[in-house]
Amino acid sequence: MTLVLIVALVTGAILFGIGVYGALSQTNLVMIMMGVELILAGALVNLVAFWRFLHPESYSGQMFVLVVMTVMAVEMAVGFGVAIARFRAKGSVEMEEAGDLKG
Amino acid sequence: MSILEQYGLLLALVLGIAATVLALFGIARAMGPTRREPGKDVPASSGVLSRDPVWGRYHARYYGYALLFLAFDMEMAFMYPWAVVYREVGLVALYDMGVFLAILFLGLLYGWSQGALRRQ
Amino acid sequence: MYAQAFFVAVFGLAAIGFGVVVFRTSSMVRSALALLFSQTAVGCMFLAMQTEFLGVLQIMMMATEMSIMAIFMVMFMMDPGGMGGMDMTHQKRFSIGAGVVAAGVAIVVAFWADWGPVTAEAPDAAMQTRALGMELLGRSMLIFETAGITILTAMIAATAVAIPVQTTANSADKEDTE
Amino acid sequence: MNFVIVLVALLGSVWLLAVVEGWTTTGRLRPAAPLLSGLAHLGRESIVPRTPDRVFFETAPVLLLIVAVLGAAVLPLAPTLVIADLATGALFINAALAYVLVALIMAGWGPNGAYAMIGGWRFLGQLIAYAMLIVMPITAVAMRAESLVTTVIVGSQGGLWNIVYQPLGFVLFFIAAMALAFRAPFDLPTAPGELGGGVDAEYTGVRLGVLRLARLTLVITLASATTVFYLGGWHGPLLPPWAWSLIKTLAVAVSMLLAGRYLPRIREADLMRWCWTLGIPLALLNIIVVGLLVLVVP
Amino acid sequence: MISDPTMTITGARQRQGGFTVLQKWVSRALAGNLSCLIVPGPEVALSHGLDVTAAGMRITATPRDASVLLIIGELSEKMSEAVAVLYAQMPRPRAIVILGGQPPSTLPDADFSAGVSQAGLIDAVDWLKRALAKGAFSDSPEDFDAAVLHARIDYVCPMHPEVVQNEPGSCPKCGMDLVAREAGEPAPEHDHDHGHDHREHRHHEHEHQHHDHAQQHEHHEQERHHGHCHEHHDSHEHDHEQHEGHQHSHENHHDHGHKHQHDESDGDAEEKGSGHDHGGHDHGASGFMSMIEVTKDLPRSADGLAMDWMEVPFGPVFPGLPGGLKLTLTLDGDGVTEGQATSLVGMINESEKGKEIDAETFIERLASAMPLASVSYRLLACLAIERAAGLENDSATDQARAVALECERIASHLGWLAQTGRQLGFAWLTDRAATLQLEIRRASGKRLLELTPALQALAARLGRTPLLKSRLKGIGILPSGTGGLSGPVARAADDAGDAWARLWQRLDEIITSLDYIKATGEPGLPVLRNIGRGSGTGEATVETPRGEAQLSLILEHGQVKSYRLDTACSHHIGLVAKLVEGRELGDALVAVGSLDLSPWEVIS
Repeated sequence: MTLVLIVALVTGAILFGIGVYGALSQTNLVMIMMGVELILAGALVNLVAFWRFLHPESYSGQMFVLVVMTVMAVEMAVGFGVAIARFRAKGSVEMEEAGDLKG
Repeated sequence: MSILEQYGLLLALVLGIAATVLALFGIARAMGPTRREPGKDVPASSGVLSRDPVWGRYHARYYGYALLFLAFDMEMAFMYPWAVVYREVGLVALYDMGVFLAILFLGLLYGWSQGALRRQ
Repeated sequence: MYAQAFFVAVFGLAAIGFGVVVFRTSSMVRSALALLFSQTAVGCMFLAMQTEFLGVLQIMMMATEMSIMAIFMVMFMMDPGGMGGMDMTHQKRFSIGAGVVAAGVAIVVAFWADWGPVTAEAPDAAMQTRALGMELLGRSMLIFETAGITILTAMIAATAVAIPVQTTANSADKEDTE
Repeated sequence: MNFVIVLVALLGSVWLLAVVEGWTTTGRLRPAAPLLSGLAHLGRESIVPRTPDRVFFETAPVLLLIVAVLGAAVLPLAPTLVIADLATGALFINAALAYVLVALIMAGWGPNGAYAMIGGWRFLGQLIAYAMLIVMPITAVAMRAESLVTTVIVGSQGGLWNIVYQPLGFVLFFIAAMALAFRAPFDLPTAPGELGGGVDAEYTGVRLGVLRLARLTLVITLASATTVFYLGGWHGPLLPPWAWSLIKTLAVAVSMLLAGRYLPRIREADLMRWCWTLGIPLALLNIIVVGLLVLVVP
Repeated sequence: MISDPTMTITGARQRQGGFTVLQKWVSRALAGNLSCLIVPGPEVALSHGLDVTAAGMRITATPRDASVLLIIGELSEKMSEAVAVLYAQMPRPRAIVILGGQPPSTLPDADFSAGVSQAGLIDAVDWLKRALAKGAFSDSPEDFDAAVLHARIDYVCPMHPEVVQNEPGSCPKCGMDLVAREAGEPAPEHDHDHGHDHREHRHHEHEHQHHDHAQQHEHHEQERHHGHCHEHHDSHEHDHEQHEGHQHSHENHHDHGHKHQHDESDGDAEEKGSGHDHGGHDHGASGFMSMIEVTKDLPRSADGLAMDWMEVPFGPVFPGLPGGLKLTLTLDGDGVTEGQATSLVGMINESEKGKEIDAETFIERLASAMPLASVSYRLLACLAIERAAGLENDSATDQARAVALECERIASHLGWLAQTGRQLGFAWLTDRAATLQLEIRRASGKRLLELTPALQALAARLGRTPLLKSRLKGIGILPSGTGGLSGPVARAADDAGDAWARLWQRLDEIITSLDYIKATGEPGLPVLRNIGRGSGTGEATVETPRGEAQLSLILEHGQVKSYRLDTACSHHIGLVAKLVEGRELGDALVAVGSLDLSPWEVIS
């Protein structure tokens, strides 16, 4: 059974890595959010694997997954809100052009 | 039937349909090739040969709804497990969910008042 | 058990594959839908790990959320069709490095850590939903209500930021005058 | 065995629905017409538009068919006659049908044509409108049944069908189901009069055939879901359970088909506004009413 | 079965292998599933009294779903071009049927032609069924090719928009490979060509950026460029999948650039070139492009977002609009920012200089040029000529003619209802109105009055239909002080002036006309009275179903020397731009539809 756990954890880790790459390399706000979504997906895989193979008796693990999903949705809603506002103001959501945000 | 076997069955269903459709495509191909002719593969636009690419930045005018939907949609992640144990727990459950839904509904009302619920 | 590991691995590979496509394709809709299918594959992994409720939920939520992501991509990316083949990345080498390091560390930890005894039998799927419901109304009630507050905050924040103040100019639509 | 029976029942229902559809449009009852029409689709050329997103273009009809059948796979015809009796069946059908949107976005974006693309994005707006009205009434159904298992949900309606128990939920679900099946009057993504076919516009030959099959299957799946959630599924006197399920499913499917004939297409702005400012409050009200009923009536 | 060589349709599908059993079945299925695209439109079929569904064909909305191209009547030159495009987009096997009129020069020979009559239509269907059962597949079908299907290809430099050549090569200024681009239809500087303009604009801005920040960005640029090349190699998956489509586009270029020669080596060379183009037209140039620069000068919508607007044609053969009307809308998402309507079938108001037309011929010509209101224009021509010849009014004839005019008004309004039903996806309305219209065409005089309850029931039913009011109310409100209106549009303007008011105006007029017919008597088709060899000038005005039409002409010795026609639709078509602006796409189309424009009656 440890095999399945390891497989899941490795998958989660790779998804996390891809997400990190995406969040750092993309120049566009919306693309960066996709990276963040992947990072969270990696986290979700790990959480579910931990719950299933280590603590199936305690449902706080599943609850945590629900919270992470909520975070994903909330992040998207706010992120897109900001993207719309920036696009309206500047005509762009490219981070390189967001000099005013860097302070 | 174990739960994993059921998933297997669903997976088999997916693959089966895909295979069936592929077989249909194969039969259709056996009927004959699609002749390449000028103008045939230009997307149909009612008699005008419109060759402009259309993949541009599309203005979705429902983005106000979309933003609220993204957040509001999460509500059902909590509602389904709640619904299953609702009768068991009783009035407390109704109260809990009532508070939760009231909070969400507030957000909806705010969005509504600010004009998110309209075509932008 | 090997079957389970096999399916977890297959869907894991699918998730990774689609995840890679997300940042490799120049078409923005493809990118968004690749993310969608990556998340779907993650949901399928949950199912393979006998976490039915969360798996189905993941499969369902991500379909709509990532589709909405697709439309926002199309709205705000310079060349959503990817017809120009533009490169939209920066600090590529650094990012690859960071990604590899992050994944590597996590993998190393996954292999080296002593995970202790591993449970073979998962709780019954129907039981899981019930237990989650009980958790929701019991111990984690505050978390649940806090999630509600978070969602409320997000709704208010998103609306306040994104929706322009109503003026006569943009309320010319028919439904607003009614 | 169940597998085969359910699929045959599904195909049979689709065939009957196609016959009825032909009857209403041409005025002639021709039982062989759907088969002939399918053969004819095989015989026509399948054109791929130039500079398409080929993957999207090819996948969309297949995906639509797959999700429609997957949705039907968790819906019972009789107490044991179901392909997969999942513990989260009621949620699973939502999950499967959420991919209708994905298929339509693919079909819209794929051909690189204006009508199709507008149609695809329009359907996203349509989903944002109807999605909550599918999800929330099902919650109320699950509250009564204390389960997400579809067979248990049908079992819970032995005494009183949900259409009587929660009529408001039924109305909302029925309307939302029609919107999900994108049949008239909710055919915004394919509207011939507004978009010249919309997402259907670029499909020809065998692909169009698969697409049409998928759309009819989708109607049957949704009708079947309505039956399971609100019309007491297999419950009924005299006839065997599976017969009742099929009869109810077909009746709902035909009524969905006919409703579109007698109504003009809804405006997208109206659809979204009504769903959010009227539909969602009503759905919440439905949940509260059912919540009280469940506690009061044992 | 041995296929009869004479029974092969021109649009047959290429056969693979022998005539297998499956192909035989499929052919039969094809013969049993005729779906037709009607040109100019189903409303013309109805006004000629043709019942296509009863004849055994399904009416389709798009060429993609059609197997039969049904052409009714004469087509103008522009319509012939549109028909060629539609025919090219139909999947094989496809057939052409022409009812009345000459075959358009742009199309191959018709598979079947007959006069405009239901019998002819039924013959055509019979023939098609036999022909498709035997000749749906052919070993060597001929390709369909027409001049309109080719676009001219320009080769432009991605960096220097001013460099435009008609052959591939490299840019004289920077040495980059030129990139293929389809030129706009008539001239290279085609204003409506949004997509291309836009691309050029981008490059231009890009260049701008270079000058401003060249120093800072130089280094970055290099790095990115490398990254990008690499990316491109890896993303070849995309290209492979598109191989088929791509090769075709190459063929297109090829056909055009060189005069239709299929030389293998030449093709190969070209393929490389176009492959490059395909991978990314501005591939080589793309470094850092500022999105701010790109969106800076774009027009903004009311909500302040600058999106790509696209120009989309609706028509000339669009199911939601009368055939021959071409509505070009600039869309911002699914909202209309501007739009204009043109008629491709309208009459031209120039009588040929020095060419006199016989009075009878003139009447026939005018009537056949207006298929949607032929009686009205026949009457108009008769009146004008009779007045020119100095004939006195004859009250009996006048009455009979007036009744005929009212009959046509009812039929025409029903035709509009059917068209509206088609536009709104309201199948019942389309079927009902079309049936009633056909019955009215067949019924004469008092028989027509038997239809009164049915027509009243139709109106009552529309009043009760849910969603219809919300669909039409408030759509297409005329701007205040709009002049030049006539007909139902003008009469409804006193009310709310929206699509809903126009619907009820037309329904009321149907009932009023019925009352008039009831009170008056039998209709008499307008026939020219004996004018001898009269001369003079005459002017007549007739209230056609769509508004006032005015004809003034000069008659010399029984010959029409010159004429001048003025119709309501010529004025109404100018309203389109105002009605669609800022509307949602569906609403804009409803607004245009509610005007009941007959493109035939637009005089240019």
